[in-house]
Amino acid sequence: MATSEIKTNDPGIDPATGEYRVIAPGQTFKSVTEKIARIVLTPTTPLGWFAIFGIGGAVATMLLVAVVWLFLTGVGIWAITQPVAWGFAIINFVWWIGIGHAGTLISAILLLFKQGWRNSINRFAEAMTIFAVVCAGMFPLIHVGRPWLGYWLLPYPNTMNVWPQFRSPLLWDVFAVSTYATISVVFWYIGMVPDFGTLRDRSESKLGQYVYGMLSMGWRGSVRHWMRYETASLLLAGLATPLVLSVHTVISFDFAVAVLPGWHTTIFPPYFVAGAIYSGFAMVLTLAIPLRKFYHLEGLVTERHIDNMGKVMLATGFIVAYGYGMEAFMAWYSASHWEAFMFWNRMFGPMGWSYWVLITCNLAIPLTTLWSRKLRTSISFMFFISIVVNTGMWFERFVIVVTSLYRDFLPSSWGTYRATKWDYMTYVGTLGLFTALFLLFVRFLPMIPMSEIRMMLPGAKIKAKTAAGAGD
Amino acid sequence: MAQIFDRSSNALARASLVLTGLIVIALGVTLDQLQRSPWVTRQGQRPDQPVPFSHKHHVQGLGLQCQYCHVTVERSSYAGIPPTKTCMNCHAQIWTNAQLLQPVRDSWATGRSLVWTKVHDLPDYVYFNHSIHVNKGIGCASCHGRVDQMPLMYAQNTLQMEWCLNCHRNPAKNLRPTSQIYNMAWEAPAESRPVWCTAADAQSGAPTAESVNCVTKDPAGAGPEMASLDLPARGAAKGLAGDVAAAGLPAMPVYRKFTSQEELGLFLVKHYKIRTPRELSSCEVCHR
Amino acid sequence: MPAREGTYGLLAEFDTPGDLIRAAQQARQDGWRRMDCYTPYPVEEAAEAIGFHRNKVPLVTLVGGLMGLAAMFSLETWISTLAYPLNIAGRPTYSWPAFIVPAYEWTILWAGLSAAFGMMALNGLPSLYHPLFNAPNFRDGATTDKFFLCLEALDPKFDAVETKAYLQAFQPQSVVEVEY
Amino acid sequence: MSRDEMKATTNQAGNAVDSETKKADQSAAVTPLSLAQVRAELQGVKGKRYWRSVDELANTAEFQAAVEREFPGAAQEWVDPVSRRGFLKLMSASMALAGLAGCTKQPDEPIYPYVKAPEDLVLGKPMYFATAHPFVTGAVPLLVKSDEFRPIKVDGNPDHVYNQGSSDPYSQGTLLGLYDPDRSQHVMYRGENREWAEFAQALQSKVAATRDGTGIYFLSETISSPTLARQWKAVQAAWPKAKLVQYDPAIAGTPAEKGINVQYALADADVLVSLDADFLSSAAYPGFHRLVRDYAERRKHPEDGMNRLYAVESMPTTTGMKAEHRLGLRASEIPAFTAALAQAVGVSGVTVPAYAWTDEQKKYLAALAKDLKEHAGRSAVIPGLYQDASVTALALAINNTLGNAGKTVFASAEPLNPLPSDQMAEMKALVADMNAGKVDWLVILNANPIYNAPADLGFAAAFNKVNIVAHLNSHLDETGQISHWHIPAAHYLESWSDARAYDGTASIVQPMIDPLYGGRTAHHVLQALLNEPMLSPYDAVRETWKPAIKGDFETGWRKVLHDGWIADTAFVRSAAVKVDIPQVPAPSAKDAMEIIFRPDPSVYDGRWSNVGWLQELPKPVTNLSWDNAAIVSGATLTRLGLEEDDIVELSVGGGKVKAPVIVAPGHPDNSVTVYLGYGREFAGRVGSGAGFNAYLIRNTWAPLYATGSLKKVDGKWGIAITKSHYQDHRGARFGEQGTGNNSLEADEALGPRGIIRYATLEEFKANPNFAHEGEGRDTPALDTSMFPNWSYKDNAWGMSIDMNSCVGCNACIVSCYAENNIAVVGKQQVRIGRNMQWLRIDTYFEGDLSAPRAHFQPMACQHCENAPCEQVCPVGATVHTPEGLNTMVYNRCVGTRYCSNNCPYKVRRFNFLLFSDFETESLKLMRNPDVSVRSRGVMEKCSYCVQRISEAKIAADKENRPIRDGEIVTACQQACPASAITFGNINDKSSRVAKLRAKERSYQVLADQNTRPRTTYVAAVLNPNPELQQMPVEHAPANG
Repeated sequence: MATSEIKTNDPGIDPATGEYRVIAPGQTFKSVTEKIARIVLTPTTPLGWFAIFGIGGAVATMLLVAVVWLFLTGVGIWAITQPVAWGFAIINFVWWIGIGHAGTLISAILLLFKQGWRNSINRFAEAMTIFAVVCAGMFPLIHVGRPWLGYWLLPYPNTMNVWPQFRSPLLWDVFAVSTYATISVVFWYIGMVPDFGTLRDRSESKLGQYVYGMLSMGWRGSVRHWMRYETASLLLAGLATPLVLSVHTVISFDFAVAVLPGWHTTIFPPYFVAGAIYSGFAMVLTLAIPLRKFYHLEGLVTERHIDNMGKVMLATGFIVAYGYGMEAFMAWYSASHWEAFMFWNRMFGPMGWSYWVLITCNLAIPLTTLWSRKLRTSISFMFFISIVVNTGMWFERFVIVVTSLYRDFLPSSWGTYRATKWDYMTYVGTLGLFTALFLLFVRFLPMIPMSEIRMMLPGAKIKAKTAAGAGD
Repeated sequence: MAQIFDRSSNALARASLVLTGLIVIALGVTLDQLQRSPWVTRQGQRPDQPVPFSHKHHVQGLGLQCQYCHVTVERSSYAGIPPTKTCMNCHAQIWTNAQLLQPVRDSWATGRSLVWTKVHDLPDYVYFNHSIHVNKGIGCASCHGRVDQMPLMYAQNTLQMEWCLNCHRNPAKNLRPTSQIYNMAWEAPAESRPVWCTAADAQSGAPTAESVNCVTKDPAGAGPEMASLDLPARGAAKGLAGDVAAAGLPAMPVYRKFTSQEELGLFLVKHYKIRTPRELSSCEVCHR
Repeated sequence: MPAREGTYGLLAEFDTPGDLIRAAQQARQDGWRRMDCYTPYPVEEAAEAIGFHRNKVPLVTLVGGLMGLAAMFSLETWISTLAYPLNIAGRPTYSWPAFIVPAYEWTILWAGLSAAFGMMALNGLPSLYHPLFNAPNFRDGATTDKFFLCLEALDPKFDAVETKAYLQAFQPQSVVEVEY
Repeated sequence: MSRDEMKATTNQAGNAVDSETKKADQSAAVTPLSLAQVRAELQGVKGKRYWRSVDELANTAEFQAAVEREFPGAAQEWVDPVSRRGFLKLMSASMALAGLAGCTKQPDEPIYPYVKAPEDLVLGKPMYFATAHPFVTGAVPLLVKSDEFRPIKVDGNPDHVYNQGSSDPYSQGTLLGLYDPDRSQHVMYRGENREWAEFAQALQSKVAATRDGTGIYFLSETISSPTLARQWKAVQAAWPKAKLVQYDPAIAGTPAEKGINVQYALADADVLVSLDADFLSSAAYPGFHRLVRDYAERRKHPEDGMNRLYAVESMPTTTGMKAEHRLGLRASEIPAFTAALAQAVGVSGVTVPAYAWTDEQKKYLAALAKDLKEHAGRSAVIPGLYQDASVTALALAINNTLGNAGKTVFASAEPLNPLPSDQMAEMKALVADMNAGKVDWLVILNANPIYNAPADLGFAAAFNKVNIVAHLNSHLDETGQISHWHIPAAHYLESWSDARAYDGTASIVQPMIDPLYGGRTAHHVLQALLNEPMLSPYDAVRETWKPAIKGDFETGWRKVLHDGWIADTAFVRSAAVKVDIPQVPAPSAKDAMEIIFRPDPSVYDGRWSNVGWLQELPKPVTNLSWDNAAIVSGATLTRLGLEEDDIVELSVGGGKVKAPVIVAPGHPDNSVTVYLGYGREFAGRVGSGAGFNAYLIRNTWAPLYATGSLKKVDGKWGIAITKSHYQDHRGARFGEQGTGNNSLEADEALGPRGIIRYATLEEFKANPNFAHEGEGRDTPALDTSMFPNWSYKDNAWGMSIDMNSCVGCNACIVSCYAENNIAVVGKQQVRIGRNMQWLRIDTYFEGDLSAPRAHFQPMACQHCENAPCEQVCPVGATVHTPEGLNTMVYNRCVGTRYCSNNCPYKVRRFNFLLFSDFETESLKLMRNPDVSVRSRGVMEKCSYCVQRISEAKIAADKENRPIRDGEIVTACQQACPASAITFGNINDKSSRVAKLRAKERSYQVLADQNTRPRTTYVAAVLNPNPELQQMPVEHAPANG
């Protein structure tokens, strides 16, 4: 879509090349390099950074306290009970993983589709992925009754001659999430290698040169290297795409494979993936908007980026809406009493409120407003929307996990679920952890891929030929 | 601008990459070995005991029967640790003032137990039953080793789950005639030492052994010497005394000759009605 | 690598990719083989100019992926049917549909790792020390905004004086001699 | 502490939500106890001394206060036995983590062999001894399983003609009572440790000094032991002026105190009428075991006819809920109703008080009378224990008139308890004497009057006027706290005695274990005053029965001990005696608020307050656990503008007490039921502070029911109800028209979900296959799966539960507790739904909640062949065995809880915290050695008693034979008085369970999920009287 339907007198068009302009004019190789490298190499750290990092760190410490107490006393400190044996832990797990997905999507899928505009945001989108996976991956480990035996989920030769049980979706999770984490980290690191080279060469301090030199592995920009590098990136992107789709599919299996009405649904895989991207882009916005302001990167992360992300959210939002619709439809069409009751209870049962929160945040507000380009390009509004959608997506998981469990097959064992302070501490704690990690990232790593930005500058044009996008 | 790194750094960098890989592998291998090591399993270790009791001396030297001390081995899940009384049966007369036996005499005098340290210690969630093993043709030595050659008791085997399964998945390779259960020196049949067995039609309700009878001398020869005669016939051990009874049957039954453990094992599996490996390796067999 | 002495090659610095490519093409036509271009971002034309077209990374990746697939699927099958067959929920021991998922994940995992490490290996990274870094102007520009062409001493046509003149002909910003 | 303070705290006793009072209350309750115990228990305790002392420390007020300063949130948790160990839990949790560091290496384990091994002991093989549980409504003959001479399981004596192996929650619970760590452990005089001999000395010299026993009073629980009675008579002879007062709050003022012993042969009765007689729910009703068995017998084969039960009752009980036709009346209306009934069936000389019966009630009466007359001689009218004396008399009269006497109803010549008396009158007299200063020595035998004496007597005040009070009881209870002498009583499993079952058959109570804390019995006390003071209870008991045992005494005695009873000692049963009908009291005004007192179905009169199993047991019908409550009808609740869990103040006469209010469907309006036995302050770590003390409003002038008042006070109580039948779960059923006042659960369960299936006798005859027709009742064919079916070769274990027989008495649950080492989790955990019972009795209230019919469904692991739980376990901790057990491997479980989520029956239980008690020494003795004690973070569930299966398999394999049908009996099956549970091999077509499964009536719960449960249920068949409108609407297909 990048080079197609050129409209003249569109401010978004670069008259020189007739390309959609995703970077403000007047940037040169040196200027962008300067701008981005300075953030990392400057010896002075802005006070604001310390402020936010302090808050994030404090909240993360709360997480630490919660987890220590958890290990000492047991998962009973949470609200989980009979019949709702899964609670916040799993909700947060799914939520965080979902958020991670947008990062991979931006860096991989948009790379495959040669979406040039991705370049400015893909690096910290990927970072977001990794930190989200860190937060997510924590939950399955700590939510089990005997965390110190977690390694039993790995197939390793042991003196008991017993092995994991490969029919269990939880075991699939183990492989999906670990693969996802590994590939994301590799992809992220490989992407940064040339920039490390730049930082090595621009760093004044001996330590900086030394560290970035190590990280860059002696990158020197040989075109041979570049070609292999590009192939590898493309392949990784090509692999990450099915991966990211599979990961949330597998996570949706945790529910879809169960017999529980409200879980046992074939619509889950697509609907989970779409939901993941939906919330992921929301999170990217939540991060990008303050960042570009704070580091004056408006020239690199332009309104056009925000606008595009708005469009993606609109699209995925509608897929999600379709998912909700199908659930309701099937509840009626299946003529199964289990489904019908489950859905009635989901909407009007004692916990019906959560369903309506979800509908409001995920459908009512965003899907009505995101149509307008004016709103899509209004920074403050998009920030607001991103928060709303993230809330909505959290509640989606709450609805799926809790309202399906608390009233299932045998009415005699119907129960309820009331979160404890420990539940909240653990959840909020991960937000703090995420923030802290992310701030470390923006301080010490190039948050925007310089080499890829360079390719988009006018200077990179050789004669009439273009080197638009990252791919070619 | 000059080099940051010295020439050697390239080699160093690559080496360290390889090394990291190797270390990870080595670590894995070490842990895998560690979990099987005596440090964890206590295999072969001789804990300090109040009295340096020698099975070698009592079994090999004096020819005491296993059940003289471990009386309930055929009836109960526990083989039974002998009460001080059992020691005093003899040691009231002999070695009455041996220093080594002071703790025994103290225990006898004070009525306080001798506190031994468990050598074959299974986790609490494992429910092992001696009687069924002994009644179905697993000899003491199969698990405990040549106790008659152990001056101080130690665990011959790891007693880890994989070790148990090893046999539960293929009992045939360890089965022996019930008449040979307590025979420490029993060795699998071979050309040099064949075994002759006969199986009457198993009468339901009767102990396994009564339907099967095995001898180590050719029964065709002059009057088969029953292997079971090696044992003192004791009413208590019905299952084993059974052999004698079976031998006393009027019509001399047909004996089959075995020269290898495989054949014998399969024969015994059939006639002792040993459950299938699938059943024997089912979780609830040992864990409740 | 064994410490070499003498000249590694001659390094010409250009301001635009265009100049670099022209020079590189010319040099190749003139029969230069041991040469390389250094750019702050991938410039495919430059690669073509010095005759670098295909690379082995895809093959490595494919092989890696297939290995992952085979490894995990066979592991699952072995565990469930041979190692410790158990009746799980009345399902058959060989529940292949369930085995697909982990096998799929491992395919991707192994392929991804092969791609990344394969690329590094083929590029001969890490090489923290490289003669080019001795060139005073190289690190200043190669990773920022300058484009370099290096004709290496190992090339039979190389001659310290003539080659320098040859490069000057392309009007580079500068031509410097690079020591090992 | 003085009485006044105790009263002060009592008023808020058990208000768990209000942590402040709780704290005061708790500390008050515990401090003296623990001080005594720390000293006592730390003596001669081997090992773990430190932990023990910490455990004790945890009971002291100071420590609790400290903790509450630390974590205010924990304050209310502090009343929980589990949370009480919170500190230790932390410790062991950190150990667990430390253990992780230590890898899988386990510490050295010592062996303590015997010095001289007992002759008959085979380690690892349990032994069984016959004895009896002496109980005020008749002893329960027992067969006790003993491991290394430690009793570890109590069950009915299978050979005994009375209970034929069945038991009840009380008897099952007594096992934990024996090992209760809070039992008093030392003879004490004014708080100082003394020896028994000193007490005996003091008593003897005192009595001797009086010459004729003047001023010597004995206050005892109802004496049920013939030997004790004999000993008392001897004492009386020796010291004529000594007085004996018997007081048992649960039977004081009822016919039982007079020992009235009417026996029923329900097996021969077609029509049963219960006049407020709750004979199906607990051993509190005399003859419970026998009655339930005979009742159930006549319901197992509807095809060959079945009985019909009418219940007229003043509060919803399992009896009423099982009845074909139930009529809820206020307690005071029942005598009048009975009179009316008597008149209707033609009893002469009955004066019926005038009363405005509603049409429904009139209709019911007419139909009932008609039905009775039609079944003259084949019916039985059973009077309530907690009803006016006239009801008992009238019931007898009705039975006489109908000619049931001698056919289905028999009166025995002898009284059940050897020393019948009017307990309320005796208590009055005693208190009078105490106030008059006539009482010099008061010897209290196994009674706790300070706690449970009638409120109007002012017993506590009189108490201080007594010169010396000696108190013999198992705990240092409310009375013990302020008595001068305290003697720890031996448990019945620790001592020799004797008792009579309800049919009169005498059993010898023989000790299973030496007294853990050197306890004594009433036998010792009385014997101390006789010629041979040192004569042991053993000899005393032998002496009593010398005449009864024929032939050589020693041989006979051995036989008696072996069998568990003395042959031919049953009471002589005569056709019913002539009765003279007393004045029938008129009902109280319709708008008067009646308060009904009943002993608690779990802790009875409070004697089992400290038995965690019984405290946690959901009470029948209400499913309330850990508390008693003011139980009212929904209408009354609304009328008073209350909500469930609100706190109300009940007042009768001068007494007042605060109680939580809950609704029991079907409770009569303007009437409140309160259970006795709660609000203990010195019960121990479990019982102290649970519930409220209803004795404070119970008076001598109205011990059974009284008119009082009820008013709302502020606050919520925080009750723990294990099932969700609350107001907020009622309402119109989704998608259909509902009355708005029926239970959504029941509408779902009986309707489209097909969980409960039943039909009337006519419908059943018309369509025997009713259980498999209609919505939600189809069972998928075996070939529905895309996978081949797993085949089960020789053994395939299965269970069948007869819904028609189950009376929901809870015996199975307590039995399961004991057999499977199930943990008690405490009130706070139950409140959030974490109770660990493997077996629960689901109760569904069908139809209008003001007059419902309840269905009781025992629900445990169904051992599905396609078990959803197994497939989702990532580590294979729950798998299927070749015999079709769904087995749970605790030591493999990592605790993902996915299995629980995926279990359609929600029968899995998870150790969210460290629920099992690994610290308390005495409890370790009680544990079943064949079952792992589950630690924190592990899932558990019903295993079909796999340990018993394995035992039987080994025995069978050794003998080289198949397992016989009935050789394996699960714990629940063993306890069930209705023998509603059958277990066995479903592959063996001749086995009882296979036959039951083959019945058309048997169905699988949630069969449409294709889980293929191994547990099947036999659908109930009801036998309603066509003349009475079928209430409530039937759900059988015949009715659409």
